[in-house]
Amino acid sequence: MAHDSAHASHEHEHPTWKTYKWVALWLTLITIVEVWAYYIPSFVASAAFVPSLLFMSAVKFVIVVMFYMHLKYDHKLFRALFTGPLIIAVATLLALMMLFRKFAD
Amino acid sequence: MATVAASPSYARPAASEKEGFMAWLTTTDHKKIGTLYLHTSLFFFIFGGLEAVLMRWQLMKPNQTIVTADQFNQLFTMHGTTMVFLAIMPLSAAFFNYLIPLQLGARDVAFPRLNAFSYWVYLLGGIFITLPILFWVAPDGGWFAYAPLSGRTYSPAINMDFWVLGIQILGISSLAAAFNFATTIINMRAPGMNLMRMPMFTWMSFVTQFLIILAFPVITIALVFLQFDRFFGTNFYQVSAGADPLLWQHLFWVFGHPEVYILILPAFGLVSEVLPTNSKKPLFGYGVMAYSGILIGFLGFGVWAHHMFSVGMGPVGDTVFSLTTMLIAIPTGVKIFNWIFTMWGGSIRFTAAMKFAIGLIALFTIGGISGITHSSPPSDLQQTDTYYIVAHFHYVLFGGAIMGIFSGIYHYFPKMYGRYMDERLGTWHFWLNFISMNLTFFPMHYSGLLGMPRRIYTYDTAQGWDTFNMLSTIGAFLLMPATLIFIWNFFKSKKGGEPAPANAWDAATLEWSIPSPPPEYNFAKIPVVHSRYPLWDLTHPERTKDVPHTDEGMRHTGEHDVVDMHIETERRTAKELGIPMPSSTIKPFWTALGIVVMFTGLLIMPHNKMAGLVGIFTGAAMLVGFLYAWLTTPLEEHH
Amino acid sequence: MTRKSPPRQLARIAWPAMLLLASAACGGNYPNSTFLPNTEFNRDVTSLWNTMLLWGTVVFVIVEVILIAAIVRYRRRPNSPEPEQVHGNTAMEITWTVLPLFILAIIAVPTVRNIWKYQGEAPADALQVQVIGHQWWWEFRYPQYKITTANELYIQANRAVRFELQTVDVIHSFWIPALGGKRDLVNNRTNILWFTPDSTGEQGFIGSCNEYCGSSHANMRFRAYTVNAANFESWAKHQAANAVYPPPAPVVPAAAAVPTSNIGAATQDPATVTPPAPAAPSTGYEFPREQLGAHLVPGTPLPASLKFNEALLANASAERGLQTYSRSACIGCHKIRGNPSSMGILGPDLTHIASRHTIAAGLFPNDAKHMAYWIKNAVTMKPGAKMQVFGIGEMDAVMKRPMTTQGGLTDEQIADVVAYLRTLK
Amino acid sequence: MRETDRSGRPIPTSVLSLGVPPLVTAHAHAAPAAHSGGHEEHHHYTTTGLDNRKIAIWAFIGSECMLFASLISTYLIYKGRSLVGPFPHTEWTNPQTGQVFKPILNIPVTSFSTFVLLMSSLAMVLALAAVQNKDNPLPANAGLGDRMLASSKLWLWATCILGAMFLACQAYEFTSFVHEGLTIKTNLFGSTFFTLTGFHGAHVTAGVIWLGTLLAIDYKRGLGPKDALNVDLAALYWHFVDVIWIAIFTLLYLIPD
Ligand code: HEA
Ligand code: HEA
Ligand code: HEC
Ligand code: CUA
Ligand SMILES: [Cu+2]
Repeated sequence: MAHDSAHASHEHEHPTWKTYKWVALWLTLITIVEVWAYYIPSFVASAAFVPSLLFMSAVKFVIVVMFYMHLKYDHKLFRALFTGPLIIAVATLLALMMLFRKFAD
Repeated sequence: MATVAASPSYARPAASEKEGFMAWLTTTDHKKIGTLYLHTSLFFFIFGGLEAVLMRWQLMKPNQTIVTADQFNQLFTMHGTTMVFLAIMPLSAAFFNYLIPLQLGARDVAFPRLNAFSYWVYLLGGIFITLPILFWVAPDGGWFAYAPLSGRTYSPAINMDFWVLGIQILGISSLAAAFNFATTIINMRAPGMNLMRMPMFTWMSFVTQFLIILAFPVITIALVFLQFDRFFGTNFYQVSAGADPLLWQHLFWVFGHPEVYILILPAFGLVSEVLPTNSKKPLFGYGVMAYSGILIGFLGFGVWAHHMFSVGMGPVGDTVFSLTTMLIAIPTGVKIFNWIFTMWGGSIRFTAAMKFAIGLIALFTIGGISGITHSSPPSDLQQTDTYYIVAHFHYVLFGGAIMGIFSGIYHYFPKMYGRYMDERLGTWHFWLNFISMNLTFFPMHYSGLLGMPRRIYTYDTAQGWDTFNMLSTIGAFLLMPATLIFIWNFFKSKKGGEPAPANAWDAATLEWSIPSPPPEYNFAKIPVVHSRYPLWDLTHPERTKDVPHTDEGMRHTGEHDVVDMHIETERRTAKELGIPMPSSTIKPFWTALGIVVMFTGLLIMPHNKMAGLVGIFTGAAMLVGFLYAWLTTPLEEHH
Repeated sequence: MTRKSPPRQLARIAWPAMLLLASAACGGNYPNSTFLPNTEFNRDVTSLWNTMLLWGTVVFVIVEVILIAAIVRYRRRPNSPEPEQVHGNTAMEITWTVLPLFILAIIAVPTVRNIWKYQGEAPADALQVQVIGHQWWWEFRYPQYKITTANELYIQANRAVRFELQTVDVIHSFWIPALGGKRDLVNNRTNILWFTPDSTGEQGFIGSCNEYCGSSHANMRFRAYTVNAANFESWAKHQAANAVYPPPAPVVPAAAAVPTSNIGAATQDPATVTPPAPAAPSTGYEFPREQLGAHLVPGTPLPASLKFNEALLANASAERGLQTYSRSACIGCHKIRGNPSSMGILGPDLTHIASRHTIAAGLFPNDAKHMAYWIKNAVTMKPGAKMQVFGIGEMDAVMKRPMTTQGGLTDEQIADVVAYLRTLK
Repeated sequence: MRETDRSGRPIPTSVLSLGVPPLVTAHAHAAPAAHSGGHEEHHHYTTTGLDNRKIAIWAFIGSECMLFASLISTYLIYKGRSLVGPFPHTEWTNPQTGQVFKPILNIPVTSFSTFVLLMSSLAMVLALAAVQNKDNPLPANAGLGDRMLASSKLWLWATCILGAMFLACQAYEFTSFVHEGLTIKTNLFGSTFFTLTGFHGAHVTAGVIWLGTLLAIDYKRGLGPKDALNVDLAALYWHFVDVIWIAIFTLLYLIPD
């Protein structure tokens, strides 16, 4: 994760407005970049398009979960309760994509 | 230990408030709910069994006409559906309910009213999906309801509507229960009971809850698609719109394979309690037993397409799913051997429960090995959708799950009713069951490998299958008296069985440290647990001297009613002791009924739009209203 | 618990019974066995199976032997000592983790090899057959020979056959147990299955539908005949030709050149149908009736409720039958090449119906009697059958009323139609 | 936050599995209200020291991961397989009528609604912080910003309104699609699109109603630190729904066939 260290307050307490504000800013920025990318036909046509979009959305996903859902600060039990199922869900999704030959082309 | 009279002297406080029927309808006591689950699911087991017997009768000889083709198709659909969703899963749930809090040292589950709700949804959903067979309008698409046959185009009648909606109703029940038990196990263990001290049944149930939590959403979505297709004209499985029917198959089996482990793991847990107790030895390799359960559950999500080797997945898919499937033999084998070596060197007492547990080891192994033979796709192409598969899954389901559950019933009956079941009848039940079970299902290996397809209501003469079918049918007929012996024993022993003491089998875990049947609050004082075998710590300290002991538990509590591990003899009522118990309430029942009324409304919609809408809105209103009332009422009355 | 339990007597009977069962499986006549060495596929699978059976038996024996040993040795006796408390044994547990791994590897290697072997391309000169599944019958097309037929499959001994599997309604599954593995017929997909019946000689086999597909899933059978090259060519040539009524004189030289696509518009007045020339050769190879094994002769009983005056069959007129047939709804569902009015595609192609040994997907023998009953009330003969009921007075499942003279047929008329169909060799 | 009250054991949240969350979750919060009236809270022992309900909601969220994975998988599997238009990202001419259908997805509107939903998460997290800090007195020199941050009502309102705006955008989107000739029955795209986004929309609706009940309690008697757990449950649910949208937005809207 490239940016969490920059903005996360590393005190052991809860994050505050300062953190939340930065997270919101990043979410907005990434969304803008994503939509922007969508409107650059040459980029859309390039091989980098899909991976970079997936990466950006993964970053957004992770920071919301870590900061807004407090998974970074909360009991580690919750991390297990969330990441376990998430991993199985994503693995199932990828396996289904392969079975339906979605990566063939 | 002194023998305690069967009827404990403590009064039943609930009885004074609400009598008889109403007491059951409004209960939030996990033990009563467990009892309800047990009776209901035994009823459905017999119902599903009778459906099977009817099928076997039809197949006794070639070209018979005991039932018609359409009736037969309803029979096997409902037999599979009933056994899976209405018999074995809820039989397991009966034990989840009854045992998990007792094994954990808790006074109830995490969410007692949700627990009642789960049961009522199950009961009403079970009735919803079972009633139509009495009128021969039952679902007829097979228990896995492959599209497009299950869609409106090819199944225009109401039959499959019952299935699509019914399974969704039952899914609500399973999911609600799973969140409840997962939370209970995570959060309601007695002080000192860390994960590696949980009884093995609770461990396997824990894994099962996660399988339910992760598998049921998938079938829910698959069913929602089918429901939308059937009722609202969407295209998910509409082949004329370009849909791919394999979508249903994949979604179904992503659920379906974990589902078979949902069926077997609780049974594995039960025999893991029965075997050590009756061998006077701790479970061999406890840690590995727990981990192998987790591993079975985890791998169970990566093998689903082994049910689809004949659909033309291509060699890569076949290879991957074949290999992952084979891997499951390893954790399962570990369990088998660890059970045997639990007995090895022990002092084995052959109670009926023990016989059934040993029966599980013996028979499940056969089913497991045949499972391995169809994990090999080239070989499976000669086996899939034949009676060889039917043989496989009855060996694991009947030989595994049902045997394990019978074992559990004999074992825990004294805890539930304060009386032993009749051992002699139990022995008869076991042997008759064991033999006729093999007589029923062993020949199916042959008829399958000799080319007999499954789900056929009739077959022609001279195909080479006659002998085997005759034998299977005789076996199925013999299973009726076997089961009747059990039923007779069950009800007879409830009334007049030999009284059982609290610790009926000299066992090691918490549930045996309290009176039988347990008082409403289970534990007057919550015990602090120091080792994996808390009761043996007291009764047989020499057996537990090698297990690690700590008293970390005490540090965190500070609750007034927590005391060191002890044998509970308290006989006063909760009221007298000032223990807050969840009050009984009928709201979960009405809420559950609301859901079923809603689905019934949807069922009627295509036939009578007005009536359908009335049903949907009435149901929704009931749901909202009673849920609101439920949630705004505190759980406990304050004494 | 030392008292001898009576049920154990039962167990003593059980084991011999098992053995008996096992020996029964070795003797006996099992025409649909999946282990018949008729194709390379079956032989490979059999050897794979034998490996698995061997190792499965090893595992089974190990498990049951230790289990029984434990039960026998460690049963509690009045003076049993308190057992030694063992909580586990890492070395042993590693052993029974690793040993199965080896066994699985032994199974996995031939498994993977065979997966790839049988999903490769079929030989280029393979006989191509398009298999089309219908609720509840099979359509077979031979694009190389321009043949369409139903429920009876002719393939060549010693020549690879490659099936293209498709369905028009729901999923079915195509299987000839004695020849090779099954494959599903999945909508919007085409599956391929191929094998070479290299050691069958001339034989008939049973095929079945193995994916549950509705009411008559059990009645969706077919026959497969492996025949030698010359016989196959003769059969194929005959099947490719139009069928005509009245049958042409035996020696008609120009027969080979029969064009198959000259049926023309179906709008011709059925009453004036005249058999178009040139005619087909009246004889083609047919799998000899005498060579049909017992398992190939349908034994489905006639439904007791269905009555037909069988005496009428003796002096029915094929001539009249042609007229009746061509004026009835039959033509909307069935195709008879050579009868320009009969252009339907919902039902099996009847061009050479009389050259088949069974009707209704293997349910009944193809004789005048069964055909008459079939036409009178197909739904009673075969649950859910998608063919209309014709017998006057018979309940029509779709219209939910008894058939009337409006579209219905009398027994006489049915007998005539049968007589006509019987000529379509 | 760990100090939250551990008393109430009724679990409204897990009933979410009913698939009719809006009706169900709505009243989750009246229970504690009734509870605190009596002011006789028992502190039940729990193994982890955490509240049962928080564990249950995380388990529920895990379950929801599989639910949405199934929906999203289906959408992706059927992507580009519709036999007839309209299509999401490409133009389609009806061969029979010659009518031309533009690519149907409206990226600007959806980008806006995505932004709205993201901001609602910010508001949600601030609402929770405000509830948790209710008892900490504001410093004497607190400016407008600090006072705003301390207002749970403000942020709950903000979350609700942003959520409602998202739903409004979705309603607009759905109606305009139907107008342009795409219904749930039209093609595979229509079926998968409406079902997936509809499921998500139903979740948002449930969340808005849930938050509405919190707001009602806030007006009735004020939400304080002892209610933090209840707000936390709603917040977790809300953020999860947001996170799912992040995935949907990229996979459905931004990545063309
Ligand atoms: C309780 C339920 C249950 C359980 C536990 C299992 C366990 C297994 N099942 Fe079974 N299965 C079903 C219920 C179950 N199954 C049902 C209901 C169906 C049919 C569904 C339908 O179509 O209607 C089915 C169908 C089914 C199929 C699809 C067949 C087809 O339709 O073509 C396959 C294919 O691979 C399979 C494989 C396995 C395997 C490999 C295991 C393994 O988990 C077994 C592992 C156990 C052992 C192997 C024995 C113990 C191990 C040892 C002693 C160690 C040493 C062993 C070796 C080295 C081999 N099963
Ligand atoms: C846990 C699951 C379970 C259990 C326990 C059973 C138990 C039995 N099953 Fe099961 N079976 C399935 C799960 C199960 N089955 C599934 C999932 C399918 C696939 C369905 C599908 O293809 O869609 C299937 C399919 C199936 C078929 C194949 C149908 C077909 O493909 O055409 C057959 C055929 O013989 C069969 C037979 C039996 C028999 C004889 C029993 C016996 O063991 C039953 C024993 C029980 C009894 C005999 C009841 C006792 C009755 C009494 C005591 C009478 C009491 C009387 C009064 C009160 C008046 N089953
Ligand atoms: C509604 C469509 C329909 C009509 C009309 C119809 N058939 Fe059929 N027919 C079918 C179908 C479908 C089958 C295959 C049924 C099966 O095997 O399940 C069939 C099968 C047959 C068969 C057996 C073919 C075989 O190879 O198995 C014969 C013979 C036959 N029909 C004759 C007739 C005659 C004669 C008539 C008119 C009197 C007629 N059919 C009218 C649909 C129709
Ligand atoms: Cu066709 Cu079964
Ligand atoms: Cu499986």
